[in-house]
Amino acid sequence: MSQPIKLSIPSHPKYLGLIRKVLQELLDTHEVPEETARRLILCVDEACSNVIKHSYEGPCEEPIEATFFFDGEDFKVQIRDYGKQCDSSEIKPRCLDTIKPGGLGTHFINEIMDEVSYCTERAKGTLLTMVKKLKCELTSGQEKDKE
Amino acid sequence: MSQPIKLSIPSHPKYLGLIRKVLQELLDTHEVPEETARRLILCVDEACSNVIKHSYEGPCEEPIEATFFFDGEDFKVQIRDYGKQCDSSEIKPRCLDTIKPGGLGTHFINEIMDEVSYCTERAKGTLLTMVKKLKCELTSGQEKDKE
Amino acid sequence: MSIELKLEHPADNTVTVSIQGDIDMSSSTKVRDTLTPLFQDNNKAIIVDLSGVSYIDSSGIATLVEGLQWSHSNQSKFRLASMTPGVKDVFEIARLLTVFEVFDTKEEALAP
Amino acid sequence: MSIELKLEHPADNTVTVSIQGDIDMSSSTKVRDTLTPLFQDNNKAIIVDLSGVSYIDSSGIATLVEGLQWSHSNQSKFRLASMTPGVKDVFEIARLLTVFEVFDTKEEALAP
Ligand SMILES: Nc1ncnc2c1ncn2[C@@H]1O[C@H](COP(=O)(O)OP(=O)(O)O)[C@@H](O)[C@H]1O
Ligand SMILES: Nc1ncnc2c1ncn2[C@@H]1O[C@H](COP(=O)(O)OP(=O)(O)O)[C@@H](O)[C@H]1O
Repeated sequence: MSQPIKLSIPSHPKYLGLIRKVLQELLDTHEVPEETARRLILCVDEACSNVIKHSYEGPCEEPIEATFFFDGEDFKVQIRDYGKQCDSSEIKPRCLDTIKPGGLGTHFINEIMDEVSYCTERAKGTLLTMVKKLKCELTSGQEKDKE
Repeated sequence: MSQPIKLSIPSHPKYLGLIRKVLQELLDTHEVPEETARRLILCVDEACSNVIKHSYEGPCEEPIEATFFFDGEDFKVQIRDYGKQCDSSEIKPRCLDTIKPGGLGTHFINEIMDEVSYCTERAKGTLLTMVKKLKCELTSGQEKDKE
Repeated sequence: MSIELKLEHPADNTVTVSIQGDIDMSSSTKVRDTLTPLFQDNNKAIIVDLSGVSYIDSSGIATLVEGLQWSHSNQSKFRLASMTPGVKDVFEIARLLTVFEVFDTKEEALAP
Repeated sequence: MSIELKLEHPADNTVTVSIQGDIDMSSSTKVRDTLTPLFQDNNKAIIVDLSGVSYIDSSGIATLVEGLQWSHSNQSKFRLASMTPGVKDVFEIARLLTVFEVFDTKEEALAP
């Protein structure tokens, strides 16, 4: 596994664009197909937004640390915060049958990522680990090219 | 002083574009004038290139850590490596009177930055600290706007 | 990175809102602050032109869902026009593409 | 992020090299690999069109200085055309703007 890329930003929405740019650039470097890249960026943005909203309960100067790994055919991203902990079973989408604002972020993450786990076994904060298997994505991208 | 932005990349030229993008985005967020931003990006790119070439003696998997601080009217950037140390007096531009390839990176850094210091007082590697006073730059940018 | 919103009144009680930029947690408040006053007027149709939006997250979707709710409770139209592929994909994953009235162009969305 | 180079032969013994992309440590090798073979031919003029380059670092400058050295030792021309403001600024800080033959357009650089 190669050395990860790490980015640490203060917990503030104004840095979400920065983290999306970094990830876009990184996924480009690794030739991840455009649609997959867009979806992975959405998940990381949503996870960071949730840290700002729920772990730190609003914008502040505390750090959000994102670490991106390319491990063979897996893309792994970890989001670490030092804010309020909660029971990870509480972090889940609402029922989508009623159309109302909110509650979509975790739904996006669960739909798009292959593995999602929240770990609070530490003094402070939460470590979210999300894994996407790129193999099928990369192959389907190549298939499309052939058409 | 606000919480810094940190980016860690493997010591490889293919990630220089990523670090430039991050810094561009960050300087945009802080409304640093375009020309100043370009020059600061050049310094960080040159400093990282020197780490790859001289500290790690070629591309490898070791990390380069860049930390960006906005401290009032100062922009400070620190570049940390864990490679070969050298006497910081050896890190200097050559005489520019003869026109020949190479030896320009440290010249750019010294011309553009207001403070430059290399610190090797640690078990491994070097910490480069560069400071740019933005006050005059920001003011001259505003002056230009008024014209 | 900053977002821009432009309002136009192509017909009586009809307003188009053209958005330029990414809609995320940092900018969705601005979208809401533009849309909400329109919900209180005598507007009969609001058309949101998304051609300039290449990125939207759940906070942006939430803001547009408020428009949908307004249209349902006021017998008015809240229509989305010119979604980019990235935005359309997010609506699809949210299972909202068939819930909104979505049009390929602003012109089509303006037809009664 | 990848760099592209295009060669053209607008006249005998004259070649233009148009570069598209950032010239940094990761791409300057490719620029050198394109330029070096041109130094060994019977070329009398090499014009480098930099209109597509918004960023150049010291490794890129070093590569262009090699062209300058070739032109001096071979009584040939090595000219730079259409620098963007960012690239011009780097040449200025390097005190090389007056050392190179620099032209506003490729056409002017092609004039004998
Ligand atoms: N990082 C987090 N820390 C604590 N709770 C969280 C976190 N992320 C999500 N949650 C919980 O999961 C719920 C669903 O999150 P989400 O689907 O993103 O919707 P929303 O944030 O709009 O409520 C949130 O309301 C919150 O209770
Ligand atoms: N990070 C570094 N570690 C060790 N030595 C360095 C470092 N950066 C620069 N140097 C030394 O300073 C010299 C001048 O650097 P520079 O002006 O960037 O030109 P170049 O890298 O092209 O030689 C280098 O040749 C090298 O000896």
